[in-house]
Amino acid sequence: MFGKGLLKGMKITMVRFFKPKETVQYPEVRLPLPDRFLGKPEFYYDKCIACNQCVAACPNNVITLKTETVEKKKIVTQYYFDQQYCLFCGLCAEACPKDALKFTKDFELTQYKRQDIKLKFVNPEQVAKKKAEVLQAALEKQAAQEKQAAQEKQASADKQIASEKQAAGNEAAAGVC
Amino acid sequence: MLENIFVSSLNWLKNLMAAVELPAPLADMLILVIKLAAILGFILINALWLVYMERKVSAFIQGRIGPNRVGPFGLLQTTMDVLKLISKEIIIPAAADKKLFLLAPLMIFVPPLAIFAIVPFGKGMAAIDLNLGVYYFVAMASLSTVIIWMAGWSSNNKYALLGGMRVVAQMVSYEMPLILSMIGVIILTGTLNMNGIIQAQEKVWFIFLQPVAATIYLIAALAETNRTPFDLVEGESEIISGPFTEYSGMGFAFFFLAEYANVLLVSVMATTLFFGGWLAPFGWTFLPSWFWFIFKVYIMVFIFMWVRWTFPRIRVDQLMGFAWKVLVPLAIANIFLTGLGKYLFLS
Amino acid sequence: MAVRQEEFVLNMGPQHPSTHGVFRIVLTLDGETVVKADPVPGYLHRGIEKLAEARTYTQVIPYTDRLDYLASMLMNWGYVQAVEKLMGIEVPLRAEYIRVIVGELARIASHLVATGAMASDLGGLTGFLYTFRDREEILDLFEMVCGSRLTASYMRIGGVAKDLPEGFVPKAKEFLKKFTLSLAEYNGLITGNEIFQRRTKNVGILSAEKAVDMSLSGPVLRASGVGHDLRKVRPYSIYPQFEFEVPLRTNGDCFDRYYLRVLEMAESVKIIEQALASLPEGPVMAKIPRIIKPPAGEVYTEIESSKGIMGVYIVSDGSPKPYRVHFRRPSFINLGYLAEMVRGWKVADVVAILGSLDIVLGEVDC
Amino acid sequence: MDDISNVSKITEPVQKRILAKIAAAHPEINVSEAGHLHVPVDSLTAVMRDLKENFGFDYLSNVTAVDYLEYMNVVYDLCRVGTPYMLHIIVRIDRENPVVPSMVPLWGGALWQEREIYDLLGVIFTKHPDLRRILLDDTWEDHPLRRDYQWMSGRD
Repeated sequence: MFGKGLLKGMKITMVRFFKPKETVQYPEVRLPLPDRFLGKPEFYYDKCIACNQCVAACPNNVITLKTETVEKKKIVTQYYFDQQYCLFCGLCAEACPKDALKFTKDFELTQYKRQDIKLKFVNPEQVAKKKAEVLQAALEKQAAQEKQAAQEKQASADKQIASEKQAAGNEAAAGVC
Repeated sequence: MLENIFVSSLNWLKNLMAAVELPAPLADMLILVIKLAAILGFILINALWLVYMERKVSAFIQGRIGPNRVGPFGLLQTTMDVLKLISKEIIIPAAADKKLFLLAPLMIFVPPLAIFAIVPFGKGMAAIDLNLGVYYFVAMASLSTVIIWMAGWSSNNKYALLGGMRVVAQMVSYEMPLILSMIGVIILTGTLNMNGIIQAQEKVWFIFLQPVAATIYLIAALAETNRTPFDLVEGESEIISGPFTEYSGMGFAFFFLAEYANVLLVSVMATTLFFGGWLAPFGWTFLPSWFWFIFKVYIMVFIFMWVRWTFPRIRVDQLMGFAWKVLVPLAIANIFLTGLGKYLFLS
Repeated sequence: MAVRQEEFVLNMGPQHPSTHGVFRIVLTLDGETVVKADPVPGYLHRGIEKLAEARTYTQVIPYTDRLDYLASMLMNWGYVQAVEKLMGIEVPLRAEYIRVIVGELARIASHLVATGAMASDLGGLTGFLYTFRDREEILDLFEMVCGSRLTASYMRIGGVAKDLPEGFVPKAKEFLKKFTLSLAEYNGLITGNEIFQRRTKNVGILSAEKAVDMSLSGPVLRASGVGHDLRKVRPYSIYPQFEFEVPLRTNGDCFDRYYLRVLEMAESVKIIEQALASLPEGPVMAKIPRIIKPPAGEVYTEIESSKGIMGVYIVSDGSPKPYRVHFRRPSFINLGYLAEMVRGWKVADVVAILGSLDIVLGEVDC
Repeated sequence: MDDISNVSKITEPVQKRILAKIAAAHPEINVSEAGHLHVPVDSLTAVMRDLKENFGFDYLSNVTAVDYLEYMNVVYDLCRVGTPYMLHIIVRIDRENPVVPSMVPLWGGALWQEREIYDLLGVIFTKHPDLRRILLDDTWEDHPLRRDYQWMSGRD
């Protein structure tokens, strides 16, 4: 009969009419996200050793990393993550040897102002604190070195005195016999 | 008491005017204006409500929830939409035919409102009890073809032109089965008066006497109101939204609401002709007659919506072929059989 | 007074509800019938082949997702398989199984979009909503596996990025069970619907010789009776281990191209079930050097993506960056025949034919 | 991975036999050790017609081109529908006036692929029914996929 398919279609829609609905009321109800979700990136300043692996791994050169060498030790002074070019493929997080870069589950990345899109992970206080730490560590090391050098000098000086005395002793002995 | 709450309040008003010795013609005119204003209010509120109902029904069929944010259960959604559309700028395409372009949305409401004047909402509740009821309905219903075609032509857009040509082809070719299926009913009742038709269905509704005419009527009604599976005029996925492509703001809102007024109109006619108008089924007269009328109308509207969200769209040439090769011959055969049946039954 | 007749030119696109993306067809119409059609792609051309020349082999992977973004896993697979063949790397068995599972899920997701879009192009919006509701579950599985729903970038040269999370297999099994019920629902709502059949049967007929001559591929080719499915004809990866048939239809009209995809979804479910059942343990990544430098030379390999034959041609000059990468994109080549195919049909049929070809503009414009 | 190897165990020798037969039939083709057929430009149409009619390679799967700065290669991949055998044909052409006979008379599938190569690499295909740009804007001069293409690159 011509209408058989039509009626079957209407039966299906009517059955679906009474079934529970699929929509999730988004702002109030949030679906749980899997832990591998690639949302907003997150940067752990102290873990980063400025090895530029992430900068090289990214296809769209999204990350710009600026460093400053203080006492022969590189300090990250600037870490920009330009989110608008990011493909969220996770290659940078995979390339980082120290897991300093992670993708969180936050997916609401919209901003009111365009410049907020470009994430600036490193703020000056962190840099200053790190620099101070490094200087401090350098100073301590220096102090330790001096102390150690002083001890060595001391030790060598004693040894020297001892050897002079001993040499003087030998002369005396040689002279006597 | 609930039964003729409207009729008695009208009589109370008449006596009041008589008491104030208003001259008779002025009083009658005033009564008529009040009646029509009440009907106008009924239709506009219904149009708003139907938009909300359609969005909810389509959502439930598609496994969604539908509007539920604006107002309690989303009831104010349509009013807010209309307010938003009022605030939108009316853009008139550069080379458009300005007068026709602006006239079309205004006139789209005229045919449905005109027809509602003769609709018997309840016992004795027809604004104008015209004894040419059905004839008047068919005459006014064919007007909306010209108005939509006017919108399509004047907006100087190729998609609108295509849509306009489609509306002419579709509405004209589906008027024939619409009228022929009504003739089947008229033969039984012998009168064109709407109340007369309803009285004739006292014992048995015409849906049982004229099942073929009822199906033809419903299919032709679907096509008259440009709803799926015949919504070629506004075929979104083919010609964007046909004649209404260039309209923005209130222009689009009028066309949108007029479509629902037409749906209401067509289901009102279906109820009057085939489902016994305001007659209570199985004689349950404890509920007022106008309640039964609105209840049946809304069942019809729900079926229209249910059909819309299940079927895809038919193609233009199939549409024409279906009308002229299937519906019209069927309707004529039905008339012949009804005539024969009446002659045999009477003699 | 002779009535002056005139054909008029209608721009269908680039912004049109049913061109499946940014795609324009310049139609010369006589009334509603198409006299001449001139498709104009190129609005989404990002120059992926030029970009690939300035990136290392691993960095190209996220770009391949953007080719056919509805089945990004299959695009990764095509590219990665070409580099592996160039370097002669053997992928561990578990990685191959994961690739088949994830690839077939991507095929189902892509066919769901094709079915839903076809139904909505012909007016049946409800069909669109139902297919997308089921596709959501597949996207959730992808999200579990690789972190993003659409652009997976999950496969790496030599295997896959990470192993399957533990909740994946039970959830996938549960999806497959529920999916067979929804397949019946689509057949009831869309396939069985007489109006849908009237709109698609005997529309846009494609003969077998013409299909082979125009190098069409995928469901478009198999709907005209040519049984050329690379998973069976030129088996790659571990497809020979699974039993599944290649559905075939013969009269090559819109309905067959649409219905073939529904049948293929059922076959993909079978493959995934078998793959999940015999998923072996073991590493998911072969031992590859940190910096990938394939030997100088060129390679051309093909896989069966959801839209057709997806070929990848790589020329390497020994440096870590490919010298030239060319993608043989099935949607682009399937579109080559659209101009003749829509000639003589109505505007409404152009929409049906385009829907049945199931093109994705990311792949057409590359 | 035993299955793939035993499948390829069957197809490998047949593939070699086909290559040998073709090499015998057309002395001007030299087959590289990787199994690619290097065909000179002027005998391209004759070889391709022969491959299509006599050797049954009725499916032109892929047409592309590569710019090697001193010369250009146009690459064709043919296959027999329903069988795993593929031919990889390389044609070397001069870079200054890159002209190659079009394959559209033999396989309609080359229609858009050759237009894309013309558009991006500037290879002119003689007797192509309508050779014009397909992806880029018609007013675009120069061909981006050439190695020496200068462009104002935003971020690279």
